[in-house]
Amino acid sequence: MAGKFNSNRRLAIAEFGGKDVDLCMNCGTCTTICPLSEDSGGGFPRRVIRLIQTGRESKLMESLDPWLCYYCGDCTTNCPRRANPAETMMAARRYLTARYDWTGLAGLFYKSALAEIVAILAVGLFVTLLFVSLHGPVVLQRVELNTFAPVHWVEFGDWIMAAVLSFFLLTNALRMAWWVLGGKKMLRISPLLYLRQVPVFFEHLFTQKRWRKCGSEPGGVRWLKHLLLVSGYLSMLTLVLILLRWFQTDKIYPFYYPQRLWGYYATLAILYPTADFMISRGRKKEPIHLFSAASDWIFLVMLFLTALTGIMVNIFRVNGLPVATYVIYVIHLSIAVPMLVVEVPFGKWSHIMYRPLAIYLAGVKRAAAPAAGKSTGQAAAAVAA
Amino acid sequence: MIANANTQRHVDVLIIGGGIGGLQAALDLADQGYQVLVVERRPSIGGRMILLSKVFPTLDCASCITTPKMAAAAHHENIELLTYTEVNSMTPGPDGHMVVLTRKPTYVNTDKCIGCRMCEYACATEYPDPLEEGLGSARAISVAFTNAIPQKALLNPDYCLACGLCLRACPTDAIEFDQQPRKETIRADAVLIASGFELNALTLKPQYSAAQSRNVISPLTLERLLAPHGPYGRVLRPSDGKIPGSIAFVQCAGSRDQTIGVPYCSRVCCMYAIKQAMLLSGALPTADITIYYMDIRAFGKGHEQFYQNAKAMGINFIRGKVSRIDPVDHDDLLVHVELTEEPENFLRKQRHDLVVLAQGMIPQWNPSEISPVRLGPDGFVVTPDPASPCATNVPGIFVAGVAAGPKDIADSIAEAGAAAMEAGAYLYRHHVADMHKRPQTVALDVAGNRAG
Amino acid sequence: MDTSPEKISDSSDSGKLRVGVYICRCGGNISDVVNTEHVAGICRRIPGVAVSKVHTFLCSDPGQQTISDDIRRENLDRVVVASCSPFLHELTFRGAVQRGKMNQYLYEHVNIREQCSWAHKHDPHGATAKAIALISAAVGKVSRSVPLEKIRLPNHRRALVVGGGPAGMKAAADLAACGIPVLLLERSDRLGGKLHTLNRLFPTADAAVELAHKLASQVMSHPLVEILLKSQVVKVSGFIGNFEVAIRGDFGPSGRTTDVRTTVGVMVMATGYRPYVPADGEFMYRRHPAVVTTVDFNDLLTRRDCGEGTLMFDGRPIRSIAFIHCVGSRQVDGVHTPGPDGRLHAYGSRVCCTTVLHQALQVRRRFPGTRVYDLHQDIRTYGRGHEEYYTDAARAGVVFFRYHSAEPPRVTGTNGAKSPLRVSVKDYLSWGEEMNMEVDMVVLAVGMTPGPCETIVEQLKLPRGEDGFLQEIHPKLRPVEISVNGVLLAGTAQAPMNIQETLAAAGAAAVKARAMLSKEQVELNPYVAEVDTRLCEGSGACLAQCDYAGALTMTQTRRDGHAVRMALVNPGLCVGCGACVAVCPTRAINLNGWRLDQYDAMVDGLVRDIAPSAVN
Amino acid sequence: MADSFVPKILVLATEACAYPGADAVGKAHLEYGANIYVFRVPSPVLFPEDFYLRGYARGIDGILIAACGSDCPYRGAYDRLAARMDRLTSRMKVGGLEIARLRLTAICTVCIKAYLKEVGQLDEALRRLGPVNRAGAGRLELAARADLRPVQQDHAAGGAGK
Repeated sequence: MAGKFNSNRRLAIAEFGGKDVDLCMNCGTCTTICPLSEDSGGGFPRRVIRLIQTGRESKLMESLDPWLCYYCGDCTTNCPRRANPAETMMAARRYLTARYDWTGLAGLFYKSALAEIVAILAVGLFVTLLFVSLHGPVVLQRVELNTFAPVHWVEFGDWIMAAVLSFFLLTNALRMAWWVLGGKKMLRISPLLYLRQVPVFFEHLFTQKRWRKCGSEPGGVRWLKHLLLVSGYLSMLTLVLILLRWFQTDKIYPFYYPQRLWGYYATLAILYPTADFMISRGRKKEPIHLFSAASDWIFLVMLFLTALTGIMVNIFRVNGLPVATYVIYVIHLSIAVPMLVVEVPFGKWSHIMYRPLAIYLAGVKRAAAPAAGKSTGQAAAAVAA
Repeated sequence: MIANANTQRHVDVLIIGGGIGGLQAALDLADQGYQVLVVERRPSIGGRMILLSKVFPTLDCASCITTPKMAAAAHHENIELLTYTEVNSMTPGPDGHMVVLTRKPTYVNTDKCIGCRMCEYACATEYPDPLEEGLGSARAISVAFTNAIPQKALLNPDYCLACGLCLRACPTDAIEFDQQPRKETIRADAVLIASGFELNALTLKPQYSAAQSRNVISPLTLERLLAPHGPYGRVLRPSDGKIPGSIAFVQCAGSRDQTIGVPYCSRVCCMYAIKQAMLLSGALPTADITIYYMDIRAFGKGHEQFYQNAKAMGINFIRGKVSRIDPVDHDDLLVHVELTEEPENFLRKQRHDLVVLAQGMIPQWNPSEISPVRLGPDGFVVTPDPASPCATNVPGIFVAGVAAGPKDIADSIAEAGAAAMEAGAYLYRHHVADMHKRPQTVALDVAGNRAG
Repeated sequence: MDTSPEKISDSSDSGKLRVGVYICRCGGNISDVVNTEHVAGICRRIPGVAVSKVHTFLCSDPGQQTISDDIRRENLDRVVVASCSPFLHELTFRGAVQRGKMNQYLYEHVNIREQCSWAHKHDPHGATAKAIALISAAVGKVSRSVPLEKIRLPNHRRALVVGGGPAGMKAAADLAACGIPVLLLERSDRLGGKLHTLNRLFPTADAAVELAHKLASQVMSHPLVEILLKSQVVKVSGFIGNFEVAIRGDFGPSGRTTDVRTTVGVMVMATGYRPYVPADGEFMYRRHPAVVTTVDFNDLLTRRDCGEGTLMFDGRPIRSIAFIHCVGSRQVDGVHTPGPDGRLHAYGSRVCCTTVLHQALQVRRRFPGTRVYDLHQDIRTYGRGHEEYYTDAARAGVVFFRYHSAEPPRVTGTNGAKSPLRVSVKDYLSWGEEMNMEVDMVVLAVGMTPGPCETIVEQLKLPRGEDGFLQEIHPKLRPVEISVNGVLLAGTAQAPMNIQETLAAAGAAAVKARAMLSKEQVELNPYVAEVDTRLCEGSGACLAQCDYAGALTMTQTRRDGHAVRMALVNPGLCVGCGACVAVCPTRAINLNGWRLDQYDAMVDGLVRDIAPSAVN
Repeated sequence: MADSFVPKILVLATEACAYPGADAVGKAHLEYGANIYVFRVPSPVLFPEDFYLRGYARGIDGILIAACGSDCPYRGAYDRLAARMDRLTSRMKVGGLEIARLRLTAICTVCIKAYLKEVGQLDEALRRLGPVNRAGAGRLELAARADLRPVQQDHAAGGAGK
């Protein structure tokens, strides 16, 4: 029961951006100023910080708290020692992402921006080369994208990519669940309990609704922006993974046609928030924007460029510029694919799954052990609210 | 108008501040035979201490132990007191320090006033008494407080209606409506800064809602509530006069907090909170009293025992820094705190009737604006020589008490003595030694070998 | 006219006295309620009253002049003024009386403003009657007053400073700087005291040795300071201005141990502190070589062989250190066992928190590979610049654990594991969980215990507090004075404190010493006990009541040719509380200025029926 | 009869605390009976038991000892005073003198309310009791005075025996 302090090892949280964690004097200001902590059982940020300070990795691995924080920065604003608890929580998420990931790539990318960039470039180059060598006939009279890149081939690639992504994501998610639910103990939990909590996962995946309570800014503007981004992102995923055949056509529909409208919406819903976030990070006005790791920038830039090149494909296509369309299409995929392959399972994008999953697991855990609902430092309270 | 050189007065030491530190230094210097002038900006000497209820850890009545010091200073043949006087400038020169003072008009001729308070009783205008932290009221013309020194009336022009009632009441015709501020230049061989502290604003942290609730109070307000001669004569909370059943002390509310620019420890708050909690539990035996703290800094002599006694009395000590205080219905307050030592149920929103914020100590006066005296980044005067803990960077200017960093009364008193010693040695070295006062060296009657 | 005070005090017949009574109107403050003219009229009837006058402002110059003039003109030998509170003008009128060439102690002050006219505004008759009664009482008292003089004792204008540490050196340097000869005594063979055991001083990081040298050179270079090393007080007696001291030491031309005697006017106790020595086995102290105190550790950090880059101790690299706070401080009954002196160290030692953080920070900065754990109860970095050590130590990666006094950390051996020691603590920052850490070294933050000064304490009966440190008169307002007049406390002899505080306390002690030595004679207020040698029967009852050692003694003397035992007051030591007065069977002992027969006379004066029941 | 009786009350007020406390009442212009007389004393510890009894014998109806309590500037004085009061009250009890005529309290320099309460309560009690039995008090005074002698041996043995 007693947590063993590992005196021979310190958690390498600093490598993930948690540079000020040692400064914390455990006063508890952050925990009580946090708008979400209470609903989540109150374990963060202070208790997460304490686990890190005392190097208790297993307890940290067990903890869902880092995922329940949406980084409003109120704790950092109020910290009397400027120990930057919000950034520590961010670093904890990066750390956990790295630990969930069995490939070790996530950790590598977080610790080394260079590695991440190299990986992105490599995948991008691979995609480019793939197109250079395998593209279809180049029709120059008019834009025939489906001839240059036949939709069923692209779709096939999509599916392969989706399968690979899902494999990594799901195995990592399983590892997360394994730690959080106490290893083999997770097997003893009734499948019914797992099933019953599934709606919670999707609810939070789509709405991120807990975030609305986060932060002192009025009306949850950041939450709205983030929601916009998520909707854009999910729209785009739906369009390219499920509806690609409908989406990637050579026929130019009228402006009001749903296919075009949805595409424009998705593009804008990605471009506006990412641009906004980049500007904020550049300005460094709010505490949450003071500390931007390379991974934060890469993620934003990639997403922005994906959307930008996507819309450019559409613009060139609509205006009947075949070569430009084909070239930008290749560029688009050379950005989008590495973004998906590198960022979704191993990078910042993974939080889109870990967050709702954490809430889901918290629900499962609580349902499985109602008596342990108040267990130490754990976010097993009513998060489904 | 600045007086010219031939109207200058000369004193050996000019002491800025007539609080307990300044008075102690004045007494120590005067006992050595030096002529001392004490300049105090308030209407009475006695500083903060005279307004306290009791002092830790002896629980002595503050007034009872301060009054004799005040009286001793007032009656000392070598001490002159200038109350209600501000210091305008302080210039070191070859003949000592030129200190320009402004004597603020009291509108009462202090030579004629006999402190009988006839004017005060006749006066028809009242205003919130700043010495009672605004809880009581003062007349527009009044003697500052019961045991003020000097016992002279003072007219507050902001509230005076010039109705003339006091003029008629005064038996000595002491009231002079046409008084003007007077400048005076003092040539002092040495200057001793004992300008003390003030507390940073109660509303400094908006999270603590002091602007919204009258029941979020300053510790000095609580001192007045606890004092036997306080505004209500008993402990009532300001908003509605209810007897508080539950009182919270929020420690480090203005100290050890980088977000408000006071990273240092104010040093006395732990002890006075414990003292006030003890006094409260005496005054309100059924009240629930909680002290929210990060570290209890009971470091001085007898302090630890005092702390342990308070714990034994049933005062709750909760480790955790209060992050927010929200006003709730019935003028109560909700204190948000993490019980950092508790494994379970550690998030607390505790309802209290009254909350006392341990405000931080900041310097009351900034001498660097009018003199070459250097301050540290914390705003307190710097003492660069470790061998002379009271000497500033300017030869002949010394510092004592909170002007050189937060301190309790005992430490201020000790430092006042040390500053008086250093000032005395300075004067001896620079002036007295040249004159006739050099004492006869007493022949040593021990055959000793000189070390070194 | 024979009005010699001795005669008067002997006789209850006050008919020969000429008392002047002066009643102040205080511009209406008194006369609006009290019928002052009537009072003056009635007072003339009091036996012994020669003059009874009313004045509008007695405190004014003309008012005071009236009194001075009357003393001469009317041959007054006692004066009573009825006016405001004595705290305002008692000294004023004493001055006026003195100017009339009368002994100032033959004056009596009656308060008929604060305690009469102002308190009985709606009862003028009652107030008037009360004023008469109070004046009558005062006339009764003053009739039995005798002229007093300030007590003047010979003053040996030289100070003895006991202890050559920072406090002693500072006090000696300050006194010498003001022209006071000083005898500075040090037990060891060099000045500097504990400064030699310190490394860098917080918060300025000045080198302690430099400060030691600076202070030492101040005292050594000063012609008024006589320094005696390897010497100590073996016998001391006397009182302010007149302490007889016997000093034993290795001095003099022969270099052999010699005793010398000398007399000093004041004594400054700068006897310092001793670091707490942990008991054998306390946190494995003396059971394992790598368990050391902060004193030892400080020593280690100053040694050249402590390593570069890696901290070395006993030839082994030290990769982790646990600092344990409050060793020998804040001890709790039932958890800790009292030390050899039978005392539990319940007090906090004030400086150890910052000391630990100071050392921890040095370790982290000089040896970044060494991990540091800090086990505390509260972090008490109270002083200016101290909190920064806490913050900086945290920033430098020191890991903090918080324990409760009832559950102190435990240190055990690890039997050959990589690190030799294991520290276990119930950590309240981790919600009470047990934490174990394996470390190469444990540093115990030892507190302060009182320094050696037994001889002087016993012989002068200096009071000690519960903590064993010398007990000041008042911890707030008189922190450097002790109840034995003429003895002063400098530095850690009084309580734990850091260097700056020590130097400040030493300065404060020095300034008091200088004031005491500033005059050719020690002047004391005359309000001390005095024995009437004709009445004392030597019962000794008074002695048992006296709490001030040496103030009262029994002596053998001769009276009327017989050997008798008699009480003797030492005015240099008596504080004038009067506890002795109450028990004397013959009323032989009395407090000057406040004698019992005077109080009896006041009671008689109060009940004297001179005022008609109705006035006006 | 009892209504017209005005007791004479003596307050022995310490110079350091209670006397300025009584002053503070006047400065605040709060009123109390003019039958209350204050004597300034360094410390009431100096009064023997017979002093109080003599006062009663001379017609003082009640005595309030307004001391400094724990703020007493003299070491041990307050404890000695309290012990003496115990002995005095038992002497009064035995001798049939109402112990309500004697009160011991601590008054600080600003304890206005406490002062008014103490003198008020004593005044009220004395008005109920009526004038003091002067003759009885006189007998007790003589007894107390005489008792100082045997006590003397104890002290001599205990205090100065060696």
